Amino acid sequence: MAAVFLPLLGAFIAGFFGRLIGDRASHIVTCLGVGLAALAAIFTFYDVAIAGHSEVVNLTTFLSSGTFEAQWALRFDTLSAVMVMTVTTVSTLIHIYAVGYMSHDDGQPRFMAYLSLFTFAMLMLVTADNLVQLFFGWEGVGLVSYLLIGFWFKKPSANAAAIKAFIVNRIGDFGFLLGIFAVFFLFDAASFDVIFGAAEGKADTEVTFFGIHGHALTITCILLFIGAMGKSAQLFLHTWLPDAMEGPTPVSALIHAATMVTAGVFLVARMSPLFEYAPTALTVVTVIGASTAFFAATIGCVQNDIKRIIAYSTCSQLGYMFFACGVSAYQAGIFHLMTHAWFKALLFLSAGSVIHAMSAEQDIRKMGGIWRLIPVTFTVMMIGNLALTGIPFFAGYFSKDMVLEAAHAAGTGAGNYAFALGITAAFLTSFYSWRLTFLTFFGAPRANHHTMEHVHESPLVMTIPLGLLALGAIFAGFLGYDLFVGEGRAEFWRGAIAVLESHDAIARVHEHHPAILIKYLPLIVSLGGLGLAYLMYIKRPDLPGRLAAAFPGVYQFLLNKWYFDELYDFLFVKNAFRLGSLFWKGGDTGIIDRFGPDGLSAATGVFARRLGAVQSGFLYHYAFAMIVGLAAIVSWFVFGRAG
Amino acid sequence: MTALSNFITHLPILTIVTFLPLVGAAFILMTRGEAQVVARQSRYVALWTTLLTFLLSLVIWVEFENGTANFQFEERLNWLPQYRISYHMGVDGISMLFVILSTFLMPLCILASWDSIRKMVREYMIAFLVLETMMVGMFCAMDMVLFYVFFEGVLIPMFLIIGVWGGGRRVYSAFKFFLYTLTGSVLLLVALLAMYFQVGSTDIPELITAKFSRDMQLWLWLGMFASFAVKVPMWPVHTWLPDAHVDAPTAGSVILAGVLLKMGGYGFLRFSLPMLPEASEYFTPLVFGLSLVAVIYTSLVALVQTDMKKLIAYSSVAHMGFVTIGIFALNQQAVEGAIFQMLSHGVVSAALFLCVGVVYDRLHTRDIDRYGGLVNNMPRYAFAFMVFMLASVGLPGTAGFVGEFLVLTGTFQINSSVALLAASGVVLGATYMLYLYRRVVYGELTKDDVRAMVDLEPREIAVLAPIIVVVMWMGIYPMSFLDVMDASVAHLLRNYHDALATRAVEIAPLGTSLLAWLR
Amino acid sequence: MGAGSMIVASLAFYLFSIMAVVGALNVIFQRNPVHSVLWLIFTFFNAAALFVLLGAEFVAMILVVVYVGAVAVLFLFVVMMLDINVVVLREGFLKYLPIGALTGIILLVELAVVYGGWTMAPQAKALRVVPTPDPGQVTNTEALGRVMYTDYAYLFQVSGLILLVAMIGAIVLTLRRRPGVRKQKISDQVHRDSKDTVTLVQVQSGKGLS
Amino acid sequence: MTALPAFAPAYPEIFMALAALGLLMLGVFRKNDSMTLVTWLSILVMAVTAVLAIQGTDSAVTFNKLFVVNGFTVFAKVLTLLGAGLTLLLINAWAEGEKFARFELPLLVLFSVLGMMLMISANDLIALYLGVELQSLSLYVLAAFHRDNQRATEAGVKYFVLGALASGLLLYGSSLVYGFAGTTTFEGLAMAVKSGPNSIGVTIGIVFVITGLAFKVSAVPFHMWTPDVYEGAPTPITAFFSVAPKIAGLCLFLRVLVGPFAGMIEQWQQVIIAIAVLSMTWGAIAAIAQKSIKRLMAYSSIGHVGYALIGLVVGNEEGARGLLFYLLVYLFMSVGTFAVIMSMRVKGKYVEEIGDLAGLSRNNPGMAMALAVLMFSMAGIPPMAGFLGKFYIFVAAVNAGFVALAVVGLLASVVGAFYYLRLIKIMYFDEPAAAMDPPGLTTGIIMAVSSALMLVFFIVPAPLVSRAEAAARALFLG
Amino acid sequence: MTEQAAVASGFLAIGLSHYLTVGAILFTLGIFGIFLNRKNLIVIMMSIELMLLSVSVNLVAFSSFLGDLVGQLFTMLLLTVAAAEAAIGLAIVVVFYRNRRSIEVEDINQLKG
Repeated sequence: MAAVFLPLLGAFIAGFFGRLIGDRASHIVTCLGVGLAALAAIFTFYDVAIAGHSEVVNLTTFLSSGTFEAQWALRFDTLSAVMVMTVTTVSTLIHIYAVGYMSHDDGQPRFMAYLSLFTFAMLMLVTADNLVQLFFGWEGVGLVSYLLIGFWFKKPSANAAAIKAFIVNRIGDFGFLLGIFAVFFLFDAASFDVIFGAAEGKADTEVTFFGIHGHALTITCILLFIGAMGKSAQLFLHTWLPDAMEGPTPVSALIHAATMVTAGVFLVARMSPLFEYAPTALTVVTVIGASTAFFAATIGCVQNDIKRIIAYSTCSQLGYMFFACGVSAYQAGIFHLMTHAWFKALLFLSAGSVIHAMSAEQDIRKMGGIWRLIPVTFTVMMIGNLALTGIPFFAGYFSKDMVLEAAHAAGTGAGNYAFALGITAAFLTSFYSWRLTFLTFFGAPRANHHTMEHVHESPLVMTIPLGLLALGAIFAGFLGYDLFVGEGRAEFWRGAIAVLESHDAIARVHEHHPAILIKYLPLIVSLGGLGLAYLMYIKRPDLPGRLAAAFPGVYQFLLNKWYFDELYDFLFVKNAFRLGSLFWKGGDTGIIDRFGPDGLSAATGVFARRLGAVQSGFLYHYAFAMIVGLAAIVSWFVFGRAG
Repeated sequence: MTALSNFITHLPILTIVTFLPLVGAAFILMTRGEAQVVARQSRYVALWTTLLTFLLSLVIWVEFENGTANFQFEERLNWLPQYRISYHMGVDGISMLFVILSTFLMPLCILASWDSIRKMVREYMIAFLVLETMMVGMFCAMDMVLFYVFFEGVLIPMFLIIGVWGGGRRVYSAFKFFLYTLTGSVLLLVALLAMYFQVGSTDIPELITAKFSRDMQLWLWLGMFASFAVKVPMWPVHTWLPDAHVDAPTAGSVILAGVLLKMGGYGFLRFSLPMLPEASEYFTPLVFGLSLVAVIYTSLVALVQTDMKKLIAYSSVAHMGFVTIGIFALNQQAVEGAIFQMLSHGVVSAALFLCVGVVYDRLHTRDIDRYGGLVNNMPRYAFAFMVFMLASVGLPGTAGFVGEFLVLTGTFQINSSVALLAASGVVLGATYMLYLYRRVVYGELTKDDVRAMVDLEPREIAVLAPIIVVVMWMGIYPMSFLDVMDASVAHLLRNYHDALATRAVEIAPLGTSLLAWLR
Repeated sequence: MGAGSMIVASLAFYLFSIMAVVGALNVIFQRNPVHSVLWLIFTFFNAAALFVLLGAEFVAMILVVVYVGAVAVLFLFVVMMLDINVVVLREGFLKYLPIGALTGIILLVELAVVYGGWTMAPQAKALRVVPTPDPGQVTNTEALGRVMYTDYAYLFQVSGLILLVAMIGAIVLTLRRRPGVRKQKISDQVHRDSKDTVTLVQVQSGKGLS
Repeated sequence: MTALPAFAPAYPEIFMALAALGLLMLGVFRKNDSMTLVTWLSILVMAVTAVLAIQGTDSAVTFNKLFVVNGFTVFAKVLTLLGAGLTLLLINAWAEGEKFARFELPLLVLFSVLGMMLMISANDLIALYLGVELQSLSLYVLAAFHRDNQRATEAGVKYFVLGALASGLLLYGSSLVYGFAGTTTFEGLAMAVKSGPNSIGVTIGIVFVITGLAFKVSAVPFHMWTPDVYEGAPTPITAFFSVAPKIAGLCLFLRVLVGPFAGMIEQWQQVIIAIAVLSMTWGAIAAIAQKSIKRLMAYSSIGHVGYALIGLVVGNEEGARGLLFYLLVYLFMSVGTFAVIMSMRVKGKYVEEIGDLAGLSRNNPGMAMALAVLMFSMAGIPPMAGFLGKFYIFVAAVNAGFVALAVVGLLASVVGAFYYLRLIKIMYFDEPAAAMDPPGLTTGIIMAVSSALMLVFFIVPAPLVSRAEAAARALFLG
Repeated sequence: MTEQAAVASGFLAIGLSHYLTVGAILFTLGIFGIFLNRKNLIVIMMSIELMLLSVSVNLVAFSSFLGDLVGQLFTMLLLTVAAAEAAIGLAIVVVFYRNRRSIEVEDINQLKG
């Protein structure tokens, strides 16, 4: 309870009274709120996940209409406890970091309030006991994301990015909503317990939705997955995430790396009892996830904005999580989610620290050679990189390897596809991570001297959270491995995630130890990526330019992010506006009004003037009219009726 | 409490609530003196009258018995005894909340017009008070002729409000509004007369129990549809709405969007469905089709608008498209959702118009491009606008979500394709609203006149704050509204499906094959 | 009635009716209104003759007296008084003539068709209120007089009112008291007082009256 | 010799005729400025006549079956007298202001009202014709009464020529009917028409009679005189034209069609449907293009007659009731509106353009409000009595199965609403034009009362409707 | 009777319809006079008189063939009224002439629309 509502309280106070109580007090209130929530969450995690006391706290009825019923309730099982803990702790650290990072900004209370509000919404999401409340949180985080991306509302690009984020998310939500309806259609309920209980019975149900006849659960799950794709920036709906980097860095860290974007993964994991009976849907999840992992990584290799690189990296890592889920290794997905939260938050925050140091410069081509100037930042960033690229014993190593192994172990076509692309992506991940590191910290300084003179280490309020996150990035994997995906997993999850025996890829990983090559392939490609980056950016700095010149097509294609934005703009945005204008000018004004009210009234007016003309003023016309009328009636009787 | 209840149930509370505003209007009419003094007195009298009316209407809510579908607080007086047409008032779970909605918005309208109306203040206030009587009376009327009288009577004050105190092409819009709706409603009158001919009474409960032959139902349904579709408004008879909204004064737009549009939806619920179930079944595909067009078409049109009010007006058409879909989806969720959507849209769109009014009062333009960066100098305004914008978008936790969600949930059970297409409106809705918000509120403050605008004054806060509270309340604890309508809606649907089950010949709805293909 | 008298009657009918129609044609097609009036009088005479053929002597007489003697003369008087020119036909007359004539002729044909098959209600004879008495015993004039002032006195009174209104109307509209007209006002003359009209002025010599 | 007929049933008419003669004497011998006196006395006479009518015999036939009195005729006469009396007040106010005080004016009104009463009570084609002529001749003179005014005389000419033509048609029709039935009394006609195969001749005769009567109530296409005469005649006289002759004419129409010609309802119903539809639509549409408010009222009255004719079409008690109630409402609407038109004076000069009303709501809010109420009532928008008037008519029509007619009527009322609204628009939406003089006391009271009655009638219609119902029942009892 | 004789007797035996036809012709001419007339008001008034005359012919004919006096009575009253009507009509024409100095039909169109 406290874990969920304290941030709301903090947000409320900071938001409404921020101006009254000042920046400092707002910081304290919000940090305290989140901090206490984090403590409560750790306790809850222990209580629920370790001690095994899962429970559902019913608050009150949210919606009830006929058979449709949704409660305001908090569901605490292992899955939500993991999420709650991750969210609150990372959030706490980021709150603290933000105090320092935003210290030169206007509207700090507002910012802090948003952060806290986000935390609350995220907690509502993860503790939801039914799809409606989940959707509430889901939209809530979307809203705050929108608000925070557009935090610097004076920047047109920030506003554009904010809207884009919201709308692309909305497209996903569109699928999600339909998924919820489909679930209700099938199960006549929105509450998880009921749904999950009845899932098996519906495994063979077939329905017709949208004119398509098909397997009910498959359609439902795909719809839900569309929602997840939107939120987690998967291929086709990913375009908002890089743009979202227009927001302040703590936001990128909290929302667009650690927590919100993983909501999609959470959703899939939460709905695992359904997905398990929809193998086709799982295949889709796998393919999309794997493709995203690869695709985002390719783009990451050529981007120059430090935050965008990390953003594509996030995108790519989310792909990993999805294909983990897709091969029924939900635990692995969640595990990776958790570790990723730590190291990606770390990466973002240290990137923020770099930007902070470089006087808000974000282009890595204009950095370089500063590792000596900001050692702490450099250190933690290195840790983050190592974790990301899956260097043994750092957090990423455990989770990512597990994901890849599970994909391989699944033995399905999709699994193999995922494995192949995952390995490639791992190589690329390593490459762009090190490219980033090398360009930023090593080599000759490429910034102007003015900036260089100002390069300085961040204050403690920023570095301490960095340190704590670094600890997480180092140890989270090691500590969590056994519980999440190791032998203790059944005891740990206790049914929060359902996996059919026949699908259980993790079990297969444990049972049939994979070949050594498989086991070490990720590490090998990771080192390969490191080597290549070293070659290109330390040894032969001219090489990238020549490569780009040699393959301009490929380079431009990657640089322009596979032209997705342009495609969408061309396909949807432009056409929507064009259609809108057409309907307005053509439809409403041109047809409906022209032939409807305006036309009729004009015609009536013309008619009225005609009648006026009939009233010519001449007696004989009047008499003639009378006689004609008379003659007409008489004729009607004489000829019409007699004949 | 029982004593109080007893007292109230014996009091003609509906009549009091309905006609109290007229008493206020009479007071205003009697004020004499300097123009300034008269104007001030009129404002105060109107405000207190509407507030009192609102408080009294709350008594209705408090005393309302939730679990029953019966009409409550019934009153009956002979009116046209020759035709057995009586002054029969009463409310049930469907209509009661609309009464509250009307009385709730009214004081806000008066407040919103406090300073912005400068000419003929006395007449303005009278027009509003008369309008309130008509609206409340319409929702309370339990006799179809009485209903029609109020239904049409609304046109008079609204016509004057748009025409006298409006801006732009106010005359054109006022006429368009009046004639459009009048055309629709005379056809309703024909249907009404035909029903009267058949049943020998225009008492609504009696008409509901009456049975009409199928062919007759079809004609009657079309007659009613002509009227209600214009009021809702459904595509393609919606074009009066943007014009009327744009040219009406702020408070006029508020009432127009807040209450008048609901009269159509209410009409469907009160008349079309219970009295003509077979025809409703038959025409459901038509309603779905038109509503879907409305949702998508008008959303796209809203996207390209440059006038704030016009944009919101088009969004109203789209939102009301959800309502009609919900009503004709005919299951508990959808119908309740439709009613809820009407209530929430009533509050939210009203609030949005008030927001436009706030900036319009300062800069006297509704051109979106003339604004920008308001968040810098008007943070409170930006916040309020944000809340309403999000509610309009249908964000969970606000009023807008519940209605849309329930409607779509219910509709999906009936026809998933319709739900799919309708849900696309949710995406488009977000697009145009955010786009609007961005252009008006966000961005750099570049224009001098915009920079000179001041934030909300206390009066405006007093107008917007209650709406924010209501919007959040409706979004977070919608049960207090859903509980009220539950029994009545269930009753309505039960009767409807019973009627369909016992009909003599089963007839496939319009365009069944198409529908089957789309299922 | 013998065949001979029947033939005479028929010939008389044709003669008078043709002349009446010719007269009517001339009334409307003569350019000079005076001629029109004269033709109108001609028509009336022929119509009166037709009435006589129908055995309505009194009405025939009245027609001549009232119409020819009063109305037609009134027309003539007004025509003369107003000094109306013979108008030149303006353009456009012929344009309307065909359609106008067509309408009129259609109407005429229809009426003729109707008359060709004229039937009376079966109980028409029974419904008569005042059957014509035998002309051999009671003259047409007497018969009319008997009912007009008894059973139909009401109508007679009303027609009197109508004439009164016509009189008032004609006076109201046309009577003008022109200030310049010299008129004898006897009462004024009688009441004339020398004090009012004669003033004695002391005229100073050499100055005259100013 | 026959005994003297019973005079009692005709006391109101006899009184009126004698009083008129007396007033004529008074006017002639009192020389100057007797107008006001004669007017007030005329109003008094009308009031007494009304009382006599109400108090008089319930139902009787007298004067050799030429004259009939029953509940219906009493109702119709009282309505007519009411309309005439109210307009006479307006005439008085106008004549005083215009220095056009001639005592013949009220006298002619009195005579025409007498004519109307006679035609309402007519029980014979000849009596009908004489009543109509007594009325018409007075009206012709009234139209041209402003004899130095070119427009008024032109109005007189047009009214006269076309009126005479219509009388000719009416007469011609009467002659055919007489020739068919062998009688001119209504009872005889009813019997003749009811029985036997209906010959085409009598049908044509009835058509001619209908044409003549349609002219008197200005139904399309026999309405052409109306706008010109309304515009040309002095305003209060136009007011009189729009009220009393219309009411009397429609009542007569009703009596003739459902009385002697009841047996041929199938034939005449179609004719009436046609002219009702034409009147409603023509009146509504042609009014839109008008600039003169009097012409507009002319078209408006044409439209109203169209609606009233629907009540006639139905041809049963319900229709008659609707028609009578409609006439009652129409009476006050029309009188009230003309009271407003009478008050349209700028610096003592009468103005008649619609545009002169611009901004009236600010210069003279009371007058504007009264006119607005009347206009909404005319348009048939609730909660004004005009709505109930239409409602009763349409209920009757739908009940009798004339749904299409009702639909046409209602749609025409939408078009009609447009020009009524246009007046309101000009008064309320437009910028003020020259300020109008405040209305005189009489006109002010009349407009206030009649607009108030629009609401009163709406709220408590029951007593009036039951009166109309009784009258309608009396009509059908014979 | 031979066919010819029948025709001859139909032609010679003057029946009701003969008179009615004369009436109809006069009536139609009267109407013609009103709406085809482009000359002056006086002629129009005369046309009206023609119409009334035709009615008289009808009435008297009916009266005669029905053997009913009411028709003739009607005619008498009709003549009275027609005279009154003529008087009023001419009075109106006179005042019109005083105002306009013309009674040409084409000039009577101040009021229109």
